[in-house]
Amino acid sequence: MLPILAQAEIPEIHWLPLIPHLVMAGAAVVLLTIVSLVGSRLPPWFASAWTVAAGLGVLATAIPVSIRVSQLGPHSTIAGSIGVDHFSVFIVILLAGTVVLTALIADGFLQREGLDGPAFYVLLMLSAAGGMTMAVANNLIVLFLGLEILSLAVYVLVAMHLRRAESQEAGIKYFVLGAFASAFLLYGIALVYGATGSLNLIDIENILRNDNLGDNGLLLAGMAMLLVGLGFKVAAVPFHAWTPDVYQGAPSPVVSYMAAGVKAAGFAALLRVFFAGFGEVADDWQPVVFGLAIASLAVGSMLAIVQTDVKRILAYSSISHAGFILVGVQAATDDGVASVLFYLAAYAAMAIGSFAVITVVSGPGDEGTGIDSLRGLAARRPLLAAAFTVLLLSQAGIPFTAGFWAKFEVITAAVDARSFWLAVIAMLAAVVAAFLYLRIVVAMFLDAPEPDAPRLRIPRGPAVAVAIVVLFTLAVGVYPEPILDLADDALLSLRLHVPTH
Amino acid sequence: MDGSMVLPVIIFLPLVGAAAIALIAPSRSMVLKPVAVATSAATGALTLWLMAAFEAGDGGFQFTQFAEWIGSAGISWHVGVDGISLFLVVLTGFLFPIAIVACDPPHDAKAYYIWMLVLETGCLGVFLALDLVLFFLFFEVVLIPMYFLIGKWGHENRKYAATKFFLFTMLGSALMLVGMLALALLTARETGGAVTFNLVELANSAGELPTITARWIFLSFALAFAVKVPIFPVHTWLPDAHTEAPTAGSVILAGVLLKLGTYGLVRFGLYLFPEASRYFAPLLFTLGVIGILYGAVVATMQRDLKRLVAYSSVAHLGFIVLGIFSINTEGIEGGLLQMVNHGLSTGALFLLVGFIYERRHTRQISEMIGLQKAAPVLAAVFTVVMLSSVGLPGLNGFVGEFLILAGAFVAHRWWAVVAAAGVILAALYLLWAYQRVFHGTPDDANRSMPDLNWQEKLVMAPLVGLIVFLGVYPKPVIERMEPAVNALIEHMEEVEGIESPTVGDRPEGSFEELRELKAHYGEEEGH
Amino acid sequence: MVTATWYLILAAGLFTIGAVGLLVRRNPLIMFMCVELMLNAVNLTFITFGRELNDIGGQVSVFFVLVVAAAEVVVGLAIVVAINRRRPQATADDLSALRG
Amino acid sequence: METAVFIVCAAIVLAGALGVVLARNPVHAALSLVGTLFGMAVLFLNLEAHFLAAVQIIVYAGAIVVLFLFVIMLLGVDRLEDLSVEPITGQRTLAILVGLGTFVLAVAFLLSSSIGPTGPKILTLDITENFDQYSNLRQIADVLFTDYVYAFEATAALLTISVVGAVVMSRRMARSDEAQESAGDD
Amino acid sequence: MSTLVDLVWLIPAFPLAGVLILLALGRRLGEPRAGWLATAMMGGSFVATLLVFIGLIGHEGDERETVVTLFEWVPAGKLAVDIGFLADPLSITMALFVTGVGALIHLYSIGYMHGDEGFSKFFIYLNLFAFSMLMLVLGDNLLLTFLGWEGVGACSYLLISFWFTDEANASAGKKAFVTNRVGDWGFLVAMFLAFLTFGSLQYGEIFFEVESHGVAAGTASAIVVLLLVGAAGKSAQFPLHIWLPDAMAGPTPVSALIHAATMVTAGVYLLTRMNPIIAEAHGWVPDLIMWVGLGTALMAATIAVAQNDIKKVLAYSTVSQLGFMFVAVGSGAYVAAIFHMVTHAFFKALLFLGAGSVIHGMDGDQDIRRYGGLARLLPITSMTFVAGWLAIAGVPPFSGFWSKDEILAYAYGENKVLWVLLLATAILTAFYMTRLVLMTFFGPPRWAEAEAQVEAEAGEEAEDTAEAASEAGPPHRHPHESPWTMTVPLMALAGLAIVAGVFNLPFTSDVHFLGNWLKPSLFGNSGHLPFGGGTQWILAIVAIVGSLGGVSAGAVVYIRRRIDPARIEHPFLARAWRIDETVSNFMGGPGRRAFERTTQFDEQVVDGAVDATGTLIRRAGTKLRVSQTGLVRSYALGIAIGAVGLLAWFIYRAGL
Repeated sequence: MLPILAQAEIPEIHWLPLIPHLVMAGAAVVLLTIVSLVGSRLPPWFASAWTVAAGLGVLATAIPVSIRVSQLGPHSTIAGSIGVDHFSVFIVILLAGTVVLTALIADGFLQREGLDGPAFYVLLMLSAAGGMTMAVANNLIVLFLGLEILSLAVYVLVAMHLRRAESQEAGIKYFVLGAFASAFLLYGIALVYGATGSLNLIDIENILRNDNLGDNGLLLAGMAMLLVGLGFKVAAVPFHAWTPDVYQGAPSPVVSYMAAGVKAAGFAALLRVFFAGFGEVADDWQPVVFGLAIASLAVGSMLAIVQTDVKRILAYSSISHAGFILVGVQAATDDGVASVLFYLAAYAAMAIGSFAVITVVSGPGDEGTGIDSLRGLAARRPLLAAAFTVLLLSQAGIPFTAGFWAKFEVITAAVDARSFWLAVIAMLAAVVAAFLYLRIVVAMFLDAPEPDAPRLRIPRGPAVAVAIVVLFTLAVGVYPEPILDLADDALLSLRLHVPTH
Repeated sequence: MDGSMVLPVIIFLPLVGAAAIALIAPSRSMVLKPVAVATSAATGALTLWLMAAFEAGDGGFQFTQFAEWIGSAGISWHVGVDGISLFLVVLTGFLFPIAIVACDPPHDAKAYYIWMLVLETGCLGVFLALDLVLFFLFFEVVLIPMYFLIGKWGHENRKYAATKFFLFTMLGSALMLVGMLALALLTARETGGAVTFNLVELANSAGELPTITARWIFLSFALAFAVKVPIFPVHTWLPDAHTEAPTAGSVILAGVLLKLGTYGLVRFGLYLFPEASRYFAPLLFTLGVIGILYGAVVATMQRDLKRLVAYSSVAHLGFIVLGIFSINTEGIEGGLLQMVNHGLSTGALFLLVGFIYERRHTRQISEMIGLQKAAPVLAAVFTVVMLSSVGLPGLNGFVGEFLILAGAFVAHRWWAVVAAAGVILAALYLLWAYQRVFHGTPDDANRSMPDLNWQEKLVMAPLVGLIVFLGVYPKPVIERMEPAVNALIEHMEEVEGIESPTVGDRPEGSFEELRELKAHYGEEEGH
Repeated sequence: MVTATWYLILAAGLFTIGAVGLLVRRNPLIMFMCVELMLNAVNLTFITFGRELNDIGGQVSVFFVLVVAAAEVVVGLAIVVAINRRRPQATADDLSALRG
Repeated sequence: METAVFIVCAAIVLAGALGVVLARNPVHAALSLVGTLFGMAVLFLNLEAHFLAAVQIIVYAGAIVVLFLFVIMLLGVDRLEDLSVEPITGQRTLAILVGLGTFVLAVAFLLSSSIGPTGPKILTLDITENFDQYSNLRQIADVLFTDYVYAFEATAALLTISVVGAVVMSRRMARSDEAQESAGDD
Repeated sequence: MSTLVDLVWLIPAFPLAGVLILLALGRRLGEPRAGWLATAMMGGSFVATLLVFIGLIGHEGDERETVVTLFEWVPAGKLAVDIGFLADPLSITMALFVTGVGALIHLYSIGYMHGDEGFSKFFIYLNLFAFSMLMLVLGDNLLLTFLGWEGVGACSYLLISFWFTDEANASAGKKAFVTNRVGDWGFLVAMFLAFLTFGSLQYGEIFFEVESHGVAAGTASAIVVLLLVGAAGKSAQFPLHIWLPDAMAGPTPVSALIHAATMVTAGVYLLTRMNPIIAEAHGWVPDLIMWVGLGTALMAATIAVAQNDIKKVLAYSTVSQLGFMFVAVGSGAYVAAIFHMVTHAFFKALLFLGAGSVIHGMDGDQDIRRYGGLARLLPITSMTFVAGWLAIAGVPPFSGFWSKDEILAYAYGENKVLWVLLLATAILTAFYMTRLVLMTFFGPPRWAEAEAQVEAEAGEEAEDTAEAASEAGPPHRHPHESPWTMTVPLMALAGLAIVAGVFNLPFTSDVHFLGNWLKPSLFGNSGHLPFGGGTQWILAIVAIVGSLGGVSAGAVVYIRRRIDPARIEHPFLARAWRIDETVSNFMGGPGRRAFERTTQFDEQVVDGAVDATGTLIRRAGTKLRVSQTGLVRSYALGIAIGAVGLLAWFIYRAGL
């Protein structure tokens, strides 16, 4: 037996890069354990605080990883299945931040709605761990697993508001469609495996570089199927249809996590697979992404302006944003990747903040999400309205907000890749989308409040979260350099990896 | 004061004021206006100091300040002033205190003053920025305060007007952003240097881009500025915005904001794209002429006094575009001068219309009659301002208009001939409106309208004074503009390698020499 | 001798049937089953490729897919159970309050 | 031999699949699914994936389908579905067209392409070379605990989620008027 | 260098000072001090002009041109325009009678405007007008002339609509300004062309350039024609004359000063000033000026025959006399033109002021059909008016005879047909002026019984009499003579109207004072009579006979009543050849419709397109919204279709 055992080489494992993941998943499991042991004796804020701590812990542990990457350069571990680079660190930080902020938002919300607190945070953290896995996955199966971890948790989170029929409807819709799309994704993985003989993106990239597989039918079909699956996750048209329904039905804090975290993880996966893995055959997939981007921009913007529910509006606008980000993906350059990352960070802030405001405004039962409920908010809660306005303007891409630089970077990437018309269309769609942000602003500032509007209570958690994202949005708006540098450093090129296998 | 710090101070002083106002407790609302006035007045004083300290003979940028901002993207904090922007800055510094003093908001005073001051920062930033992205940021951010000013303190149809204003303008600048990036990136590619958005550096490599590319990029810029100016046929946001805006908003909109577009055409159109500017000059020229006539014709038929003034802006701005795209010293100087003049006279007109509105609560011309009887001082001021707007020599409007037309005549004479017909129409619509509003016997509703009070007189006095002064002695303005304009034209000629058509040198002769020449006539006369 | 292509075509057919089934059936449970069909089709594809490539990776993938399928079903059925508590016998078409 | 097995199993698989899609009774559908899964398991054997064939039976047929049946019984959702009506206009036609499209395109891709790279292959573990020495189970285990160890560990998270999810979703929510107290005592 | 000439800047400075002082203190000064101040300023200006005149005389003949530059006005690029004054015989001649006549009319106004609530404002405007007029005359470049040109236009506007509460006055003011602007367009374009051609707008530099380098005949022709457009606007030549009769809505001193003596002659001045360019133009250009002048003169004379408003008669007569001056300019008789301008300034100002005095005495009634027999009641007015009548009718030795005769002589030298028509115009002039004088001052008084008749006709001739009817006072009137402030100017002007002929006697070149004086300004471009003294004598006699014939004809019709006046006063003439109506109908009809269409175009097409874009996007959104059915299976279908689409695209991409 010994020789057989010797056959099985244990691959080298760098633990450091995995610590953030372990912290996140571990925190979830520990929380679960604590809750089952101590249960009701815990104060109501405990789970939330725990999650915030876990998120901060991830942020803290991401720093040494980042330093390691700076020292060693991008590399991979565990037989090349885990990529350790600034790209993944960026996404990890982003996801951790999202978790922290979502936990803050959820605190008051769960108490208000009487929902099962600890389970929410456990699922949230596990989902984020899945997202992080997607960000680091250099292996298609790992990526798929990460995606499923992320998604399954979110399915439950979406459906968990048991008193709201909409919540469960959203849950089942998201689940059915998600499973359907996963099947396509998986089929795509299988076809790529068949074409290249490997599931490892490093290997695939090498193979594609050395062999001319650009016209291999299996590869092409695989890419198509992968795009379906990942396009679904990032809500690109025509795989977007779930988005408005789910965003509207899901509990508001969950939506903030979905808009920020899930989208970021989806794009991270998209970039890893297509830019890093299939970079050699970019000519093949660029036109498709081009088409998806235009469709998303157009449909997202046009449908958003005819909505009356704020969550729906923002859902459609998130589709439009996805289109914008796809513009950066389409460039298929390092600048494009950087622009996508920057956009994701900026969008995460705006989306979390926006849904935090909606969480607060929607009131008991999470029902008041119509645009009417925002009427005259400026008179009732000026600071909240001002904060929301900043976030909306950021979404519209107005200068001195993070959103402006996000669009700036994406358009830069597109122009640099000579996709002038795509850039033009994207900007035109941004103008159309601006209309809907203005509609919300109009409702808040220019309309009179309903005479019987109840006094809004703003819990501390969401208030802190909103304050953080608004400050972030404005700070980045004025001085985007640090985040830009981070995004620029987050090079995603498998060629630089030194597979330890 | 350290020379290089004066521009940032000018730009951000209003913002500081806005912050200060934001911190004022609601219980002390009576100090809001004094703080706003003081801030804007201080800014105005600084701009005056700037004008005084400005080196008149220097055609380059002065008081420049440069700092790396976003190094990775080639974006810098780069501000400076030259003869082209100087007077727009001064105009901004001048009009804001006037607009703030003149009109009190009916509600939400705090937010109102904050937005006004933020707007001032934005406008000053636009005129002083020497980095394309910095310019764009200010150019775009100006929308926000203006949007709120129209939307919150405007008239009945304000939401529609504000949204239209916002989206229309944003549409233009959206494309400009693409063009701007294309310019920087493609230029960097052509020259092999790093990407930069520095205006001067880009202008110096202006000839490097392929002609067709430069033309496309120019078009994207031109569209953005055309919307802002506005040039026919993208002008329709303007009547709505002007009409619905509160008085101070209209004043600033007409006085300063429209100049962002024309200024952009000079600074970022001609300077960066000499060849494309000349290539498209006939197009813009034609649109300018159409704007002059069209704006006047449509203004004639307006029933709303404010709307009429708004359309008159379309006509006036048509003149400015005409001057700019004459691409000669006279035309551009005329255009620049006319920017200032239009700011003064149309700003004053909007103030006056606002005063009337405050008294009569209507803007409908048909509801007003014989106001001159009720308010002779108002009527007298209105007359002066109106004649300035008509372009009466001796008042400011004429000098600019004449230079523009003279320049335009040198460049494309038939267009200038047609455009000159605009002076007829200008008289027609303004005088007709004046006749309907001020002449005639007042009815009961109009008889008891009060005349200007001392505060309003105080506000109008400097405007009227400047209107007359600039009509009689525009030299201080022109002589500061001229070196910069000449430098611009030289730059364009250098890049293109051609000489622009111009007028022959001024003849050396005079009556003295003429006498010698014609001495023989006297002899001939004998028989 | 059956070539790999046959297996792959069979898998494609199965995948198609699963997909069409999901599109035409209204009972959420049967829709889940259709997803299972699709996953099975993928599994068959993986194993076929693995054999053709002489690589164990395909089989390992199938292993993970099995786990995922199981987890998915648990979650999916839990949601269905929760919905049924509120609205017994609800079909997929009945759940269309969110639209537009 | 292999051909015969393939044909039979393929028939079973397809028939089962069609049964799932066409059965009006969900219980029948579940049983058809079992048929497909069995056929599939045999095909796995045919493809020398012994371990997976076993897992297929145990996990799929044994656990998943039972779960399905359990839920069907629990909820009493065994009512017959009327398949003659399609409430959504054009859904069925389009579905069949899309199905045909997918199938035809997939087959076209499959037939037109070679499997694997043209250059040297990168193998996780060579099946044939080691077949004699190792069992299939062993091979999978080798890879699972080395190269795929991270993925393997990740499945733990997956399962945790499904457990937590099931618990969360199956919690009986108190009526809204009892919401306050139920939130307190949990 | 005489320092006297350098005082030229004082000439406009006085009235400007008047404006500023009155602006600051006008209301406090009140009546009549404001008027006295203004008048004093005009007097000072006149004195300054005299000083400059004396200074100029002190120069050698050819050196009577001095440019005094105050400061740079518009130094932009190649364009360099100064605020500078040109003192030469032409400008000083103009300035002399502008300030002289102006001072008299200011004085007159003190009486005339007595009791008006806008008293001080009126004098502000008058002084401002005088300032502008002097800028026009004295400016050393086209642009400064244009400044004055527009300034007088604006003052004219302000003064015509002085009594603004009446819609008619307001309309007339606007009409005057806008019509003038049409002419200004020509002036503007002429300036651009001049600037482009010569690189300067300064007269001296332009003329130097013309002399030294010459100018293409085509360019010169274009400049002159464009200037002619401008001149026609300001000097009320066909077809831009329509504003002048309406301008009579203003106070009468305004009509005298602006719309008879000074402003309307600006066109003649401008063309005279630009004589070196006219000399370079094609031959048809002077002919054009001539024929425009002739047509206007004849047409206006025929119209004047049928007018019943005393000021309208004088207005059309002014138009007609300006036509004479244009004929003179066109035939190269610049001296004759200026000569006639001066004499006309005297007698027409006199006539207007006289008319004002009559109107003043008649409490505002302007209809001559309700006058009659006023000679006894208004002795000074009637005597001075008669002097003016004889002057304009061309009866020797009154001034009008000399100037008109000179024009006729040049016309004869130019073209015989022209001469015949011009002579006919002169005869008509004598005729209608006789009619005016006879109906006003002689015959039986009609101001009481005419009332009823006028009211009956009111419907038919509403336009003509509306003003009169509305201002008609009580039925029993007591016409009275005006105060001395009004009669003194009348007498002064009467004296000038009688003797002004001596300025330019035709007998020998030594007594051809004006001709000799103006020579330096004309650069030898003056025309010469192609015939000798004998022919001149014959022509003079024919002219005298014609004038007397016209006077007699008037007497025959309006005293002896041999011919029914109604046959002469044809409605077509009374309605001014329907030109005004045609223009109004066009402006009110197709013109207005075109404007309305454009506005509709703006609202519906241009703005409509913008709104339509918004609607379109919104509608597309609504349509697309249908796809969001809420049915999970539809969504799945969407995904599946997307998948098939992607597969298909890749198939296409792979070329399979």
